[in-house]
Amino acid sequence: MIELEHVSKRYPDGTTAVADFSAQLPPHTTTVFVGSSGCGKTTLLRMINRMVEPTSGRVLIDGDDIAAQDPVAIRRRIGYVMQNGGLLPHRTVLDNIATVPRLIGTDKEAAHARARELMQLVGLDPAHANRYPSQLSGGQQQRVGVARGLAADPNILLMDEPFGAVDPLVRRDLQNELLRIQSELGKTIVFVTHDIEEAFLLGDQIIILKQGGEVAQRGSSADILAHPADDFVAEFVGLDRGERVLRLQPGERGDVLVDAHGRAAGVLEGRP
Amino acid sequence: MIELEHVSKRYPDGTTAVADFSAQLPPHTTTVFVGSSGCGKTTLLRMINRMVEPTSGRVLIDGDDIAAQDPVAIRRRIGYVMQNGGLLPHRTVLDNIATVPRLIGTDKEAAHARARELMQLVGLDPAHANRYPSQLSGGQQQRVGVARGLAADPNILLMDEPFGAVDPLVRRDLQNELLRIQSELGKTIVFVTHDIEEAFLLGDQIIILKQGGEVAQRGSSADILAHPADDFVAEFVGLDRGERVLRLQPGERGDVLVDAHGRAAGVLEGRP
Amino acid sequence: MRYLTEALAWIADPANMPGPDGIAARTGEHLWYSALGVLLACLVAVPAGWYVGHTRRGRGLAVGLSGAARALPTLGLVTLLGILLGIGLVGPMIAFVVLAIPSVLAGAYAGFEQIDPATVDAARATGMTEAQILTQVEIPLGLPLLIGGVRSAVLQVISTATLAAYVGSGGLGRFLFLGLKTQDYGQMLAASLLVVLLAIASELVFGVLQRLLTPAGVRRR
Amino acid sequence: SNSDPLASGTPAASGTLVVGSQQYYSNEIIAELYAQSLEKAGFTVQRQYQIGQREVYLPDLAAGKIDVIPEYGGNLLQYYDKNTTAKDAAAIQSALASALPQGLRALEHAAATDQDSYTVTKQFSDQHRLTSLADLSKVTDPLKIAANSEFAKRPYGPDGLKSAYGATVTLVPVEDSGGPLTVKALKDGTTQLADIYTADPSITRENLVVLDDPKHLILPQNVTPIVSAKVNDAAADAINKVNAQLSLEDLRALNSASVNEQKKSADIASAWLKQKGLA
Amino acid sequence: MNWVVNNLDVIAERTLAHLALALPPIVLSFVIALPVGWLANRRRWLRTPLLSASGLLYAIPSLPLFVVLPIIIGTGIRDPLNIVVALTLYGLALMVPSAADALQAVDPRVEDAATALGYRPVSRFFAVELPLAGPTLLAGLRVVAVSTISLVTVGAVLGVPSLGLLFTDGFQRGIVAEVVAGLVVTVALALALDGLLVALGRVLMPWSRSPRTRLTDAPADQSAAAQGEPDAVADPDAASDAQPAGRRGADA
Ligand SMILES: Nc1ncnc2c1ncn2[C@@H]1O[C@H](COP(=O)(O)OP(=O)(O)OP(=O)(O)O)[C@@H](O)[C@H]1O
Ligand SMILES: Nc1ncnc2c1ncn2[C@@H]1O[C@H](COP(=O)(O)OP(=O)(O)OP(=O)(O)O)[C@@H](O)[C@H]1O
Ligand SMILES: [Mg+2]
Ligand SMILES: [Mg+2]
Repeated sequence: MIELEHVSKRYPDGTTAVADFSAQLPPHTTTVFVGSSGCGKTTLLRMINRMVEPTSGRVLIDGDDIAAQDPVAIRRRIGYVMQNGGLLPHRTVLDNIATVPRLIGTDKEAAHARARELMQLVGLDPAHANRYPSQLSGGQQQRVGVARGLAADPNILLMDEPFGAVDPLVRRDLQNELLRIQSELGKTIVFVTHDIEEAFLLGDQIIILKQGGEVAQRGSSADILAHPADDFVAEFVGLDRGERVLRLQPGERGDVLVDAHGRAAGVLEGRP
Repeated sequence: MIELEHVSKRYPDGTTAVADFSAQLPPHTTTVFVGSSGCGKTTLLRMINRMVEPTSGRVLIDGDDIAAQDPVAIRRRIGYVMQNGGLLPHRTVLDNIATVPRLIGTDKEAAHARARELMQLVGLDPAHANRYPSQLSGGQQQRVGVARGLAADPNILLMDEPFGAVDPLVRRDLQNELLRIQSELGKTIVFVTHDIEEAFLLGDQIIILKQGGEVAQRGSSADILAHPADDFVAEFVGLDRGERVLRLQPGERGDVLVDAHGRAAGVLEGRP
Repeated sequence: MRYLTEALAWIADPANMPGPDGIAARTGEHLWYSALGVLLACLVAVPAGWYVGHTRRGRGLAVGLSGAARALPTLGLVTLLGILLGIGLVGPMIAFVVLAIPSVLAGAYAGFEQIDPATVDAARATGMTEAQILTQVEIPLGLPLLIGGVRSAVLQVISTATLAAYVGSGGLGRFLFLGLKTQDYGQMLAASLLVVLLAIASELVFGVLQRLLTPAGVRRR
Repeated sequence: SNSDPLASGTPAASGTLVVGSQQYYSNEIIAELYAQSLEKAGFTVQRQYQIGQREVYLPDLAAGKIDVIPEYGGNLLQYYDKNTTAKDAAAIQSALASALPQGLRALEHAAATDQDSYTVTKQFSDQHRLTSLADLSKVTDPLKIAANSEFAKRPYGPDGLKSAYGATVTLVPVEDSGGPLTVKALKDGTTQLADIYTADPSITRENLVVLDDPKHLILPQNVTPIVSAKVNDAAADAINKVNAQLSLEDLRALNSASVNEQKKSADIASAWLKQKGLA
Repeated sequence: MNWVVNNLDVIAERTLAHLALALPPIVLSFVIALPVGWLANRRRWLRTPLLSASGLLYAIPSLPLFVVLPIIIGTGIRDPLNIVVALTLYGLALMVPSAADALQAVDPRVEDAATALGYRPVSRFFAVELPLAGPTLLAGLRVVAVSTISLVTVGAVLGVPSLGLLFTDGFQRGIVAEVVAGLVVTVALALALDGLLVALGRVLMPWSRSPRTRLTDAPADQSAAAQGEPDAVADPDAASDAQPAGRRGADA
């Protein structure tokens, strides 16, 4: 269980990235922070592994205040996946994945064996083991990033817009892959995105943020769609302009669900 | 009317970007090329203003083969909007927008007056007129790009993933803005994206491309959703994995439409 | 062109090769002075540059100091040190070190600065200590630019090491001054040619070195 | 531009005499003496001082871009005639007359000389009872001399010394023409001997001993003005007046005023001219 | 110190002569390097030979160049033209690679956008590529300016008047203050010119002072360090990788 208690963050230049935020992130579930650019998602995420020190408030992991713990040790215990992988360009795929095991003293052979396991888990061709990140596609790099985050078998996995930079088809693949992995491993995942679709797809709990880390609404995707807390949320999830309000339209070739703009959004199950 | 007749493009390095493509793009409507990375969208688009010369085939505008015309003159007659605005970083907003009018000899004052009009049309604060592009947000830069594309009042507007780099909320704004402008001006727009949602929203005609510029399907969004031409299209628009196949799920707080993953996609009109 | 022929003949003359005053010995001295000067500069500038690059502190100071050092005329420095220290290698060596420092310093910190901040950030987030970030990420990734800096420092020092002869030390400058003072322009040109040859050789060596020390995975092409 | 690669500058307006000097403070003072004396005699003078060494200014002189420059007899003669046999000042003066290129002539030389020398410290001189080059061969310690590199190739260099006086010295090249580095090397004991010009004020200041040269190994370097055809009799006369009074002691004093008192050449020159009644 | 006070006129005179010798090569090497750098990018096969050749120019010791060059170009040794040509050659050694890199580094997407708007190649070069290469060109020019100012002093050895005469004269007469004055004024002159160029860049290229991109946030132990740096157009050295950066002073 991760608890953020009244945390705030004011950067040295005076920007208040997060004003007063509290949340509990239940174990073995995925919590998604979603919101537009600059609302403080990354700041919040990085408080959890002490990459950012809160100006006030506390962060507890399993009841212990992490401010009292060695940041390096915390980071080694928590997986971290970021956009573009953040891979070390001068290390092979295998060595990148084995980074944390090596840091905590696992011998090279064991670390590599573990890395190979993980390559399989995230769906990477074992033949790529000795390639460098620059020799991989964006999607493959992200897989390496996920594998590296999982290498030391952390309980917690922090993911900061991990799929933000890949093209939509690949992105969908990666999202499904993550759902599968999570169903196997049951980690506590904290996921940051500004794509509401992605948030709905991946999040057990979704926290919609406004600027300054203010919580606009939290809950499951169904909760939010059925009862948006306010206009901001309605707009954010697309209910305001009728994009989520669908109606059945009989078409020449069959019925489709269309939104207020007349744009097709899908078909209703059980109908032709 | 823009006609592409059996055009193909083989780049000097041997890549065949487009094999044999034909299409008619009716005037005063928006045609969207959609497809994943590298399928030849940009290549096709740029054939229309002679930024790319087809290896074979012809491009006709209003019945005239453009190969016989001065490329510079063609480009000045056709608006072009690209990702990140493609703005000239060393020119102010006003000068950027006024570029083409100035090139075709409009005097500075008139060009600036026109630029101010356009700033209003695309929803830019007039106070930003003397800023440099780097002093604007991504969304504002895109607006400048659109304004610049429209400055010489061209009949044709080419847009190459113009909203690809901005965050989803802003993106949705820009899309709506474009819909509004188009309803006012009725240009012939050719729009490239790899986001199927965007294609469905903006396109009167949608052309889904496979690698090499092969047409997988063309038609309106409703046509495509109701009758995907093949598995590729079904997958591409998300029908295969049930993302578009919705069913009604009664929730605590009301019914929502959910997809095969149980992820909420919207609510049915007329229901609570 | 007459001088060029004379110069080549002078170099080719086997009588000029051996002995303590021969081309071989003078070239050896020249290389030794250059290597020593750059080495000493590295001892100062590499740690300083790495410090600036890693902490991003003191960059303004480093830029300012190397700008000033670069503006410092070596001729003036050598004469001043000559008056103060007398003849010998110490004065010119200080000048060579001052000459070499800006390039090495810039290479060291620019090497760190061009690393994608996300890479360092990721390394820190995976739990590397600052020392580990330095040794496992920044130093290897910054190495090509550092070598580039050392390379240009060597080039400058090789061409300037002729000044050692001004104050009684050896090196190829001995031929140069003798040629100048006795109007033997052939010999003077020959000495310059030898210096240029040394420079070409160092360029070749460093080209290879830079290639070898660029970590696989970040090599261009 | 000019077909002569070593010529440069533009000829001065007619009626003006261009006085040049070597890149040597002492030479500049002498040039200034000439210049002020010429001005006193009613000539317009343009000064171009600190012009490098012979290979730089002699071509300019020959091309008529410089009209007056103080020179030193022996070395100048050797520049034009490497194999000259002239040994004393008079012989040099007459040899110069024929050796100089067309259009140039040497005026009457001064008594002052400024020539290469084998110089030792007082202490070294006392220790080894050295006063003359002839005594050198008795010194058993290895001998080193600080001098410009071309010293090795001069007739009075180590080889010449060996054949004339039987002494062996090795050269430590220091390229400051007997300047502070050379003096420092001598004082520090880095070398036992130094080639210091006889008019150098450090000889008096540091109490150095210039070894005698009974066999006239070293060519005398009397201050000798070299002038162009534009220098008429009146001008030559003004220069000769200066030279007639310039002794070695005078030259050392002038140099000392420059080095030890850091005075400007113009001030030093006018003070001397006043003192000699030439101002 | 006394010497300085008594010789302010000498220092001023030398400074002016120094500038007169330094400015033409700075301007010339910039003007010549531009088309050469452009050509190096245009004709790929020319790039390597052009850039390596200019790199090697740099390795020629300056004193012999000053002496030998007149034989080749037919000037006198003491002719200012000789010094100007020699210093222009060194300036080119630095500026050609810098110009080539600057022009190459112009964002191809912006060039592309300009073409799509309907610029013809020549007007595109002057209206878009040249100004956008400006900041990098300026960085190169700054190195050239500083190193040329410092290199002019070598001419003094041949009797060409400049601040370098304070070195040779001070050295002969053993006046430390004179040599130090020469050093200080040369450095000050170089830095002043550098500052002037920076200011000129600010005026001519107002857009180049864009906000810096920053790390998303600060690492725990060095929080403020990444931000709020002075707007250094960057050390010229940092821009080019293996370029000989800034040759100084004399080498014989
Ligand atoms: N100038 C070029 N030279 C060689 N190959 C090229 C060139 N431009 C594009 N290609 C190749 O042609 C193919 C089609 O490129 P194009 O840019 O048209 O694709 P796209 O659909 O616009 O892709 P994206 O969505 O990534 O922009 C790709 O394989 C690409 O690598
Ligand atoms: N190191 C920093 N110093 C100063 N301000 C910062 C710093 N890092 C972030 N900020 C500011 O704090 C606010 C929140 O930043 P944060 O990166 O947490 O937002 P985000 O929600 O992750 O945005 P994005 O979606 O763009 O990644 C922004 O206004 C940002 O500009
Ligand atoms: Mg973020
Ligand atoms: Mg494209």
